[in-house]
Amino acid sequence: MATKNLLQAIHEGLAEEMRSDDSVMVLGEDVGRAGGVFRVTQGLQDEFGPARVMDTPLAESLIIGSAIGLSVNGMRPVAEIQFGDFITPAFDQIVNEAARFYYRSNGAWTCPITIRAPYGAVHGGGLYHSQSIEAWFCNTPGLKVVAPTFPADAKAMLKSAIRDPNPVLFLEHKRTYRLIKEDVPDNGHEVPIGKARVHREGTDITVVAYGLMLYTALEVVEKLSGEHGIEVEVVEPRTLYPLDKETILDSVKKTGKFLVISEANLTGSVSGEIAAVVAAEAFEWLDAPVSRLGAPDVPAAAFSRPMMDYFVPSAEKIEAAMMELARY
Amino acid sequence: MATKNLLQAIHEGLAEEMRSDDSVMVLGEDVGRAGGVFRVTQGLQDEFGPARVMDTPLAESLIIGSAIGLSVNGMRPVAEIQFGDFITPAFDQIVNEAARFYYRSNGAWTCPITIRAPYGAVHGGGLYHSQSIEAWFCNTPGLKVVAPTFPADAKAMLKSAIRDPNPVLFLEHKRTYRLIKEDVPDNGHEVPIGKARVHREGTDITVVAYGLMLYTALEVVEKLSGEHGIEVEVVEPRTLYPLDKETILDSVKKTGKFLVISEANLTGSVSGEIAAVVAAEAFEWLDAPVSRLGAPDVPAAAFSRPMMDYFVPSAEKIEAAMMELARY
Amino acid sequence: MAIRETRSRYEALGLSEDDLRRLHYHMLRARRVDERSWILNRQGKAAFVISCQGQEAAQVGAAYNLRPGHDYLYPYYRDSGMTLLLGQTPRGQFLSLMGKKEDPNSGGRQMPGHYSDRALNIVTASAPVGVQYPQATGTALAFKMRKEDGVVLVCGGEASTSGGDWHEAMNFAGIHDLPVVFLVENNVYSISTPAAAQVAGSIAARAEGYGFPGHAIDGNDVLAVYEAAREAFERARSGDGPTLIEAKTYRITAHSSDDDDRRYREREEIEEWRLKDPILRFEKYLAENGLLDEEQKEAMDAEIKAEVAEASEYADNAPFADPEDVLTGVYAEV
Amino acid sequence: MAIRETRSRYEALGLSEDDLRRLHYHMLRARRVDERSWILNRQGKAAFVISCQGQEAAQVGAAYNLRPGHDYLYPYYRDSGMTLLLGQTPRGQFLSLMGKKEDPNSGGRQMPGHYSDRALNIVTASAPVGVQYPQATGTALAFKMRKEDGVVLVCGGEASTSGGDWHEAMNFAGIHDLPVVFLVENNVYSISTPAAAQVAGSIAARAEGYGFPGHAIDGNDVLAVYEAAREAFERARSGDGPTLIEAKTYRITAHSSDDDDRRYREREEIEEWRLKDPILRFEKYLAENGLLDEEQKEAMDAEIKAEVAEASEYADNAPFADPEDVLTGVYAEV
Ligand SMILES: Cc1ncc(C[n+]2csc(CCOP(=O)(O)OP(=O)(O)O)c2C)c(N)n1
Ligand SMILES: Cc1ncc(C[n+]2csc(CCOP(=O)(O)OP(=O)(O)O)c2C)c(N)n1
Ligand SMILES: [Mg+2]
Ligand SMILES: [Mg+2]
Repeated sequence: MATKNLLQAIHEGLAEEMRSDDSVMVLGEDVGRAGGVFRVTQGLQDEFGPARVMDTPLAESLIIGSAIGLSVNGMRPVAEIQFGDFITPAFDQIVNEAARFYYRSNGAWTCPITIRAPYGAVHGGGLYHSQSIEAWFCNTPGLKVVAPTFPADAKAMLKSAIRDPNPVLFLEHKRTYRLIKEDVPDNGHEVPIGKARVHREGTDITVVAYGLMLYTALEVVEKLSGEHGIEVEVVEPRTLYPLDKETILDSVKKTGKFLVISEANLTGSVSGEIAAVVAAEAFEWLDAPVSRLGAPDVPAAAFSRPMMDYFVPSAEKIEAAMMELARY
Repeated sequence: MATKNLLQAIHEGLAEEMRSDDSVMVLGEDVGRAGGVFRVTQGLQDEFGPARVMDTPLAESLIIGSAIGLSVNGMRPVAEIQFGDFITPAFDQIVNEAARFYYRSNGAWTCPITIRAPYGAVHGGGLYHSQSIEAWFCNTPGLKVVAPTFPADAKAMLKSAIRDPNPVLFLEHKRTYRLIKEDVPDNGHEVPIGKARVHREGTDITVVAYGLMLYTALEVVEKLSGEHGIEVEVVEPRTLYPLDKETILDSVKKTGKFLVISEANLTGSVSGEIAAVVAAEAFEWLDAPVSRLGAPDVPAAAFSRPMMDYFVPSAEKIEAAMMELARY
Repeated sequence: MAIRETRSRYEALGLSEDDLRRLHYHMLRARRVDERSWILNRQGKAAFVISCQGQEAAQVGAAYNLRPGHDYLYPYYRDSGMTLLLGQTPRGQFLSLMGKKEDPNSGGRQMPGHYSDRALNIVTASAPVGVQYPQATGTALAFKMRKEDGVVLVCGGEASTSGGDWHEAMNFAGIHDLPVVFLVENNVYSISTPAAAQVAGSIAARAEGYGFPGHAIDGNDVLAVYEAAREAFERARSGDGPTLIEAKTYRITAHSSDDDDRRYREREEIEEWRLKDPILRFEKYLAENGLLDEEQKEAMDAEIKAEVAEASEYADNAPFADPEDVLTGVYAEV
Repeated sequence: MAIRETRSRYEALGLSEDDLRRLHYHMLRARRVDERSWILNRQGKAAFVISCQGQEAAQVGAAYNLRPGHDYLYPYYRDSGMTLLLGQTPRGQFLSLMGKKEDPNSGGRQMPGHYSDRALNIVTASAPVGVQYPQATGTALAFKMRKEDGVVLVCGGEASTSGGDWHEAMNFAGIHDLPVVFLVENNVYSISTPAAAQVAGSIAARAEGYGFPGHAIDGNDVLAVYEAAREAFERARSGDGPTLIEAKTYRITAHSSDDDDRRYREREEIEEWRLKDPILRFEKYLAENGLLDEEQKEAMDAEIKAEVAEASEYADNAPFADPEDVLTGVYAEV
C-alpha cells in the first residue's frame, strides 16, 4: 500500500490489469512514448510494447470504433480520449454502437471496452478543454458511466470497468488528478460499479457531489459543522449511470433536505435527473425544495482566469446554498 | 387558411421562407428529387432548383458543418437529418461548433442554421429509426431546441427558427406527421421560440407533454374529466431548450400536482430537468410527488410490433399515472 | 474456342466445378429468399424489406473466401447473400423479417437486414451507415496482435464511403497493414441520390492514397469478384495488409419497401440492368461451359423454392417476440 | 548564372521586389511575435503558447493570395502567420495570449490561437481538430451559389486529415468543384505522434481519389508555397474547383508550452530542421538576389521588435476580462 494521487492510482490500476491479463491494452492519442498529455500512461509502452499501448491517429470515432472491434475479437481495450471535450466525434460509436451491441444482438455479442476521458474545468483550458460531458451519456441504456473522485476508488473502479463485459465510460476530473494523495491498496481492493459512497454522515442536509465539487463540498461541510453545528451527509454517486438511487434516497429520507452539486452547466446536467429522482421518490420526507447548484448556462469555462474562476461553483456559493437549506 | 397535417405545415413553412428570402436553402440526404424520405421537401427542388434544395452525400457531420459554413457566408440553411438517430455523427458540429460560434467569437460571428430532425418511435422503425434524441441537446447553451406538436405551431415555429440568428434544432415526431389536420394560417402567424402553450386549463393536475405523448395525454385528460371530473391542465413546452419555466411553474402553483411525460427512456430524459425545476421552484405549492413517465430504460423501440407497443408509454399507463396523482 | 477460354478462367482461379455450382446455388438462394420477402411484404406480414437483388455476385463472390467462424464478417443490410452463404438460414431470415421471437439476429429487436451471428463471426450490424469500418479494423488488429491469420471482410454501399468512419478506418488499416478487406458494393444509388452526387473522383482510386491497392471490378461477374477478393484475402492472410474492392453493380429493387423509386430513376435504366443480372449471366456462363442445363437448373431452383416456402411458412407460424422482451438484456451480467 | 535563374523564379511568379520584401516581413514578424509569446510564458504572464515557428513560409506563402475581407480564411491554431498578414495585429495576439478583455478573437474566452475576425473574414476557430473543413466547404458553396469569385482557404496540421471531417469535406468539394483550397501543414508531429503513425500513404496523393489536384511541396520554401497556392486560388476563382496542398514543414518548438518534446523526439532532429528554417532560407535567397543586406534586415527587424515590444507592453497593462463577462453573449438577439 502506498500513498498516491488520482493520476497515479489510475496509472497503477491500468498497469496491474495489463500485467494480469494479456488481452488488456491501451489505445489513444499520444498514449505511447509521450505517456499521454496528462502522463497517466507514462511508462506503459516501455513495459508492454507499442502494440498494447498504441498511439492512434487523431480520430476519436476510430479510437472507439476500433476498440469495439478489438473487444469483439478477444481484447479488452482501454481507449483514452485526450480531453473529454473531444469525445464528440465518437458519440455515434459510443451511444449507438458500443452501448447496444449486447441488446441489439439479443445477448450474442458483448462489448467490454473502457473509455477513459478527462473532464472538468481547468485553468488555461478554455472552452474546449473544460467541459463536463457526463450528461451527454447518462441517458444511454447499455452504457455505464463512472466518475470516481478519490484515488483508491478510482483504481478499484477502473479495474471493475476493465473487467466489466459492458462498455464503461470512465471520467476523470482533471483538476483532481494531483489534488490529494491517499492510501491506495496494491491489489485486490474492489469497488463495484453502481454503488455510491457516503463520505460523511449527517442529519441535517444531504449533499450529492462528485469530482472537484465533492472536494469543495467536503471542505464547506466541515466549516458548517464547526461554525454552525450543521451536520451534512455527503454522498458521492461514483457511478453516474445507472445511478445508486437507494443510497441517495436513504440519505434524503434521513435528512429531509437535499442539494446536488455538479460543475456542469446547470440546465440539463445530471443533477436534474438526480433531483427528479429525489422529488419523485422521497417527496414525503422532504422539508425543503430539492436544490441544485451548477455552473451557469454558458458554453464552458473561459480561458481568461477571472472568467474561469467565476464560472466554476465556488465554496462561497456552495456554502450559501447549504445555509439556505439549513435555514429553510 | 387551409387544413393541414404536421408534415404539410412544415413543408409550407419551408416553401414560404424560401420564397420570401433567397438565402434560405435546404440541404440533406435525398431531399431533392425524392423530396425526403418523409416527403417534407417534395416539390421544393422543382421550384427552387438543385442548388437551393441540395442532395448531400451521406455524411451528417458534413451536412451540419457545411450548413455552418454557408451561414457564415450569407445563407440561411435548413439542414435535414434523415432520422434523428443519425444525428450522432454531427454531434460535434452541433454542440461544439454551431452552438458556440457566437459566444466564442465574443459576438462577432452568428450561426443562423436550422436543423430539422424527425424523431420518435414508429412501427417498423426498430432501434435506429425511433430514438427520442432531445436529451442529447438540451444542455447546450447557444443552441435552441424546439419540438412543436401541432401543425400551425410547427409552421410558425419553423419560420421563427429560420429567422433566428442562432442555431435551432427543430424536432418532428414521426408518428405525428399525419396524425391530425388543423387550420394552418397562410402567412404572418407567429409563434416565438421559447414560449410554452397551455392546451387545456385545469385545476387538479399539471401535465407537461410534447410530441406523440401530448396527443395521448390530451385524450386521457378528456376521459378523466368526463369520467371522474378530474381537470388536468396540459402544458406543451414547444421549446425544450431554453425552457419556458414560468408557464410551467405558474400552472403547478395552481394545481399543486405535477406529471411530465416524455417518450424518451426515462432516466436522463428532459423530463428530469423539467421535474427538477418544478421540485426546486414550486416546492411550496406541491401536494404530491413530482411525477414522471417515460419509456423504459432500454436502448429504443424494437422492430417487432408487440415489443414496440410495449415500449411506448400507453394511454393506460398515462391514465394510471394521472389517477395516482389525483388520488394522492 | 470461346468456351475453352472461359473455362480456363475458372480453372485458373482454382475453382472446381463444384465450387461453381455452389456459387450459383448461393446466388440463386439469396435471390429466392429476397423475392419471397417482397411477397410477405405485400401480404402484410413483413413491415419492411431491404433487398440484395442485383448484388448477389458481389456478395457471394467475396464471401466465398471467408472461413466461417474463423474470419470475421461485418456485413451491411443488403448482404443476405453473404450471411446465407456463411450458414445463416432462410428460416432465420424470415423470422427476422417478421419480427419473430426466434429471429437469430436480434430476437425481434432490429429491423431486417441487421445481421448477427456469434457462432459464424458475423458481427452484429447496425443502421447508422459506415460505423462498421472502424470496428472491422479493430477486429483485424486483434488478429495481427495475436499473429493469427484471420481476415476481416467489411462491406457497405457506395454511400458508406462518404462518412468519416470509412476514411478513418482506411487510414488506420493502411498505417498498420491490417488484415481487412473493404468491399464497397457500388450500386449507383443511395436511396435516391445517384453516385455522381455522392462520390467525388473514384472510390477504388482512393486506396492508393492510403498506401494499399484498390480495385474497381465488375460486381455483376461473380468470378471477377471472387478473383479480386481471393487476392485480397491472400494479401491479408500473409500479412501484407488491406485491400479495397469496389464492386460496380446495381440495385434492381427500390431502396426498400418504404421507397418509391419512380420519383428519381427511369424504368429503362432498371430494365437495362436487368439484362446484366448477375445470376442470369452466371447461368449463361455455366451453360456455355456445359455445367448447367435447364433440367439441373430447374431441379436446383425447385429445391431452393421448397426450402424457402417451408422457411417462410415456419416463420409465419412462429410466435412474435413477447412484449416484455423489450425490457431484457440491456446489460451483460458482470 | 545561379542568381539569374533564381531571380527569374520570382519574376516568373509575377512577384515584385516589394512583394518579396512583404513576404519576408510577414514571416519575420510572425516569428518575433511568437518568440515574445514564449518569454511572456516564462514570465508567468501567458498560461499557454502554441507556435507557428518553422511554418511561417507555408502560412505566409499561402495567405498572400487572400483578399482580406473578401475571401475567407479558416485558420488553425498555428496560423498566426496568416492572421497577422491579413491584418490582425501583434497587440491583438498578445491580448489574446494573456486572456485580456480586448482579445479580438474571443474577449478572453478562448485559448490563444483560436483566431476570429469578422471584418477580415477570419472565421472563428475552434479546438476540436478538423471541424473547419466541412465549414469551409459550406462557405465556398455559398460563393458558388451566388456566382461570386470568392475563395476559401482552410488549414490544418497533418493530423487534421485523420478525422472524418477532412474526408467528408474533400469529397463534397470534389463533387461540387467548390472554390476552396485545402492547405495541410505537415509538420511531422501531432503532439508526440509521428506522421508515420498518423498518415497512411500520402496526403497529397489522396486528392486524386476525389477528382482534383493535390500537390506535395516544400513547405519551407515560401516561393514554392506561394506558387502552388496561387495556382490553386486561380483554379478556384475560375470555377475549376478545389486543390489540396500538402506543405512539408516542421514544428520547431514543442507542441505547446504544456508539452515536453524530449519525451518523443531527438534534439538532433530539431537541429537539422533549424538549418532549414524558412526565414533564414528566404533571407539567403533575398541576399543572393541583392534584395536584402544586413543593414536592411537589421532595420526591419528593429522596427518589428519595437512593434512587438510595444504590443506586448500594451497587452500586459490591459485589463483582464471581467469575471461576469463569462455570462454574456450566449445567444444572439432575435
Ligand atoms: C448515418 C446514416 N445516415 C442516414 C441513414 C439513412 N440511410 C439508410 S441506407 C441509406 C443509403 C445508403 O446508400 P448506400 O451506402 O449506397 O447503400 P445502398 O442502400 O445503395 O446499398 C441512407 C441514406 C443511415 N442509415 N445512417
Ligand atoms: C478532435 C480532437 N482530438 C484531439 C485534440 C487534441 N490535440 C490538439 S492539437 C493535436 C495535434 C494535432 O496535430 P496536427 O494536426 O499535426 O497539427 P500540429 O499541432 O502538428 O500543427 C491534438 C491531438 C483536439 N484538439 N481535437
Ligand atoms: Mg448504393
Ligand atoms: Mg502536425
